[in-house]
Amino acid sequence: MAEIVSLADAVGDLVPDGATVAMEGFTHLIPFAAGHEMIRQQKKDLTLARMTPDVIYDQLIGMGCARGLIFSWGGNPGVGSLHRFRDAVEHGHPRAIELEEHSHAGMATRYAAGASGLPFGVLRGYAGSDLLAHTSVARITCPFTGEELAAVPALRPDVTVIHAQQADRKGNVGMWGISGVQREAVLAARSSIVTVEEVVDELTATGPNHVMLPTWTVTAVAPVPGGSHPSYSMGFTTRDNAFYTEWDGISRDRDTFSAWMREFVVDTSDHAAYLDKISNHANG
Amino acid sequence: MAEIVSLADAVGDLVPDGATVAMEGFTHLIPFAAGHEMIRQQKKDLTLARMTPDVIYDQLIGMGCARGLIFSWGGNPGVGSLHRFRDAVEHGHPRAIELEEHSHAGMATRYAAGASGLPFGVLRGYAGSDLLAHTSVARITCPFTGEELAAVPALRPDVTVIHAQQADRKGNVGMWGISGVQREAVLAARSSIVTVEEVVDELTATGPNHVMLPTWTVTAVAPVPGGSHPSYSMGFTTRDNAFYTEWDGISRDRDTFSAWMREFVVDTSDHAAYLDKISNHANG
Amino acid sequence: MAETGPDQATFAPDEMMTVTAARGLRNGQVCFVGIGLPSEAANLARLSHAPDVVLIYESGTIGTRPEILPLSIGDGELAEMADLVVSVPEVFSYWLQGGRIDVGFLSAAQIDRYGNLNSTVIGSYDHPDVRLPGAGGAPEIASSAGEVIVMLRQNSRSFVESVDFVTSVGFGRDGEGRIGNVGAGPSVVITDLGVLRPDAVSHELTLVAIHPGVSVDDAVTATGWDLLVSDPLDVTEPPTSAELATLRDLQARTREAHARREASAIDH
Amino acid sequence: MAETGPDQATFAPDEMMTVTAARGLRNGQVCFVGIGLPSEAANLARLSHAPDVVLIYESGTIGTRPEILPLSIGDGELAEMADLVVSVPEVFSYWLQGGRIDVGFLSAAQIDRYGNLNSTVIGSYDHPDVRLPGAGGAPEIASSAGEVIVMLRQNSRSFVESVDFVTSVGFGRDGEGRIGNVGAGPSVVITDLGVLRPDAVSHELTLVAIHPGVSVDDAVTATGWDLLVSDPLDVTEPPTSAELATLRDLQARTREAHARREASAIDH
Repeated sequence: MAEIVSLADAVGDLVPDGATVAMEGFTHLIPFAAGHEMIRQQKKDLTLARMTPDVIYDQLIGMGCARGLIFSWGGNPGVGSLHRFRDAVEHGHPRAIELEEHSHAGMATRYAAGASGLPFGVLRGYAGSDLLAHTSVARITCPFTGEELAAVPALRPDVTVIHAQQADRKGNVGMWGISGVQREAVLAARSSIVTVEEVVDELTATGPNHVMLPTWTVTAVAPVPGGSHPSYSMGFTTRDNAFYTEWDGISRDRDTFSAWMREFVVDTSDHAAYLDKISNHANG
Repeated sequence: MAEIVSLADAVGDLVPDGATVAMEGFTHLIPFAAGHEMIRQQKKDLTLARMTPDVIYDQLIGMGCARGLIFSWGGNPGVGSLHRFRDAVEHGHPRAIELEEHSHAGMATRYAAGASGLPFGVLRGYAGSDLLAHTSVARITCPFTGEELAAVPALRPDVTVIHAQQADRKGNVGMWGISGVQREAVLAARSSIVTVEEVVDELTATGPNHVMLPTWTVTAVAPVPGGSHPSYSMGFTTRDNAFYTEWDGISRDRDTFSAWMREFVVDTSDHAAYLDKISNHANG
Repeated sequence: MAETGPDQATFAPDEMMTVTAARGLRNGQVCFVGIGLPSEAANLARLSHAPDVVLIYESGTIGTRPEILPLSIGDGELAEMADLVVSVPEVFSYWLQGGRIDVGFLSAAQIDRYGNLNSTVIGSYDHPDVRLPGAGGAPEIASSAGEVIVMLRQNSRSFVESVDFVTSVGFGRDGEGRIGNVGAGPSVVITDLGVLRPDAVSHELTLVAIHPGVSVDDAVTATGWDLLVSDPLDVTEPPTSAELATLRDLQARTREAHARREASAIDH
Repeated sequence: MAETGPDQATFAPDEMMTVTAARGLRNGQVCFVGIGLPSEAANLARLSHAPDVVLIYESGTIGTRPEILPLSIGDGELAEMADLVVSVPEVFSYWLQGGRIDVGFLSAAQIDRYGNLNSTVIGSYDHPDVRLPGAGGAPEIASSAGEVIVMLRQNSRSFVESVDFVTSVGFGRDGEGRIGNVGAGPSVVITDLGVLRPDAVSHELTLVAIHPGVSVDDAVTATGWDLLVSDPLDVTEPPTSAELATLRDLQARTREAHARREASAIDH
């Protein structure tokens, strides 16, 4: 049964230094507030798993929280590069990070294998790609046809963190819209944190592709309205595309980045304070 | 794009003698009308795939349409034996049938592998079961952990037949409630027939677990109201439990069975006529 | 039948079996349930001491709370009352194989001293005397559920020296056969005569309790192998009047509802 | 830029590229689309000659009909306008790997003469000069789509003798590398200068058409290998006024909508 707790407590209790942390959300429902809280709590040596690192991991990498990155596409969607990610890979700043790089299909298969309790998953992939030589992929032969396919190891994060639209008071989680790989990432993990826009008496299905995670599959639920900003939560917020564009400028320079992180994240007490600051900044 | 056609035409065009036919529906939405039409058209040498053969395959087997059966549980749900299935296996009447027998998990994995375009699927199963020695299962070793698991070959029917609540005029199919393995069975097949309760202008989602098959994944849609009797179509009909109980008596004796099949299926012109007869019988 | 006190009606052996099985479920456990006796026991538990037990049926209905007992594994009631409904491939991959099931309930036509279960054939596989329905979900429940509760009526046809076919593995034909299976296997076998548990070392099923009114001799006679009997041997607590009332109420509600639906099935 | 007639405005090279790519899609085809140029081209096709083209984005949005171009692969617009939305594991397993995609659209930072694509690194993998975003969905689109349409701007940085990293296989470094892949590979490469197709035998990309106003020399100079040029060489039909109007209208609608949403994102 999920406990309903504060985000600070959830991150404090469930994200030890050195953990393998998956924070999923495919453009939609990215759990930014939880990432910021990890930065506030100065988490260290995390191995960060995520199909699309996005700005959330650019921030964690730039703040030196990450030892490793397990991923499949590390760009700023619709804008360009993730400069903190690049700085870490190209120049080891603020520290070198170890990459474990896959294709999207490979990452999805790894999470699905984890959710299925299997040690590996199979896909027709990687053939002819140089990725084969640089990542955890093995060839496997079909015992019936002799075809050679790719095997990828199950991905089982210590903790998976996602953002969703709703939870009820028992901790059942409801979300809708683009659901990415979140369900698999939660089911594959040893523990999970779900930040939600609202806690309600009864879950309501109000959009396409309604997805439900029963309370007994989740460890902690934390109410964090607007917790996906600058990503979005369908039915609650829209994507802050301007922020994604501005991020290019903020993150390009190490000092500008550090100053921004200090002002908006480290020195804000919580996500509500962050949203206030962002809102004042945008209107100012 | 699916064509909207009559059931007689769909079965005539897409179910050749000797085909491997999957008719799915997990207690709910069993495509009985399509099975009856195959009997009316005297289909021969079919290899029938279905997780739970149920009364629908008892009828096809008893009428001599089947050469083989690929399955995982062959009983009359809530009642007991399938007597025509037993007569075929125990006494070769009306003809011997070849069994390819799996567990539910194995069958589900086989369909999912077919839908995924993979030649095989992997599960933790069959270990210690005598099924291993009697069916198409191979052992496969995880290249990362060394664990031994089961591999099952993809199941790719020549044609999959299902029943659903709705289609729209373009042939998009909508269903809800218990959806079993139908989506995988359709996506794994070379062609598909979907009988539906109604054809509507716009699909409406009116129950739990709404599932949608786009028109371009389906070959033929045939409107057949009540087409799942004695199974049911959530929102349209309820399960005819009395019929399932009566079937035990009808099917126990070869002659009683033949007479019933003649009266209710062979000698009725179509499914509407069958339903009329069943209804008169129940009220008479 | 046994008379159990002024407040309690007499009870049938099947009622004692169902009540005993229901007691085996703890509140909050996640339980993979089959139709028939297991479904009755699991729902009795939910309606009495374990309101938060999570019931999963292989039709993909997760966290379901049927008001009446389903007649088939795919009754509409199960879907309507469920927290969520998933596909059959998913219920076996993400939920059962995924290690999310605490307790699996199984029954069978035959069981042997090591808890191996046969629901496939009586006689040989290729030329069976009786062709049974087959495996269904049982082999992987036996493999992946945290533990397995077996329920079946105890007699010389069902409790056999050697099962004709191992459909679902208990501890293997030699008591050492759980390699390749992650769950702990059968933890208890509950019959209409008593309760058996596997020995911690040899895994051989041992009679640990008999139901009120049943003699050890009844149990030994009903068993096709030389039955180990625990000393001391417990006697099962008889059903309480509350347990019996809840069970009988559930059964009556079920009979009524199914009769009502049967009357309306054709006219829909 | 080229003047193409009294009814047509001048057009930019990127517009010529997008229009050419759009024409490559046939009505009713099922198309796996990436963000940026491919998304623009696929939606232009849908809004002009191919109204029944089925667009699938890797975010799991199937049969989507966005009224404006998405800025990210997971814009809400894509979900709201979709026939169905599925999980990311499913879009790659049941839909792409399942063999349901006729055409995959890809772009990249580098391409070589055999259509191999690099979107991973410039320089070495372990010590890159430029770390690019990486593979995303591209390797399996390259593997499983019936055919692949590649769109990228043609210059000496992008059209290279040897890609620094094969992220997504075309025909392999030696032109014979499609073993283990079921799709046919790149059928056409559309650039801002012209159109290239792989030779049927050698699989080497060959310039088969140049856009109006572009010289063969421009294309040869922009290519980092000794470019094969087909003889005779086609000249692409310039965009019609209808194509240009539809494309520019789509772009203007997109700009307006994104500006409106940006203004409201914070206050939501």
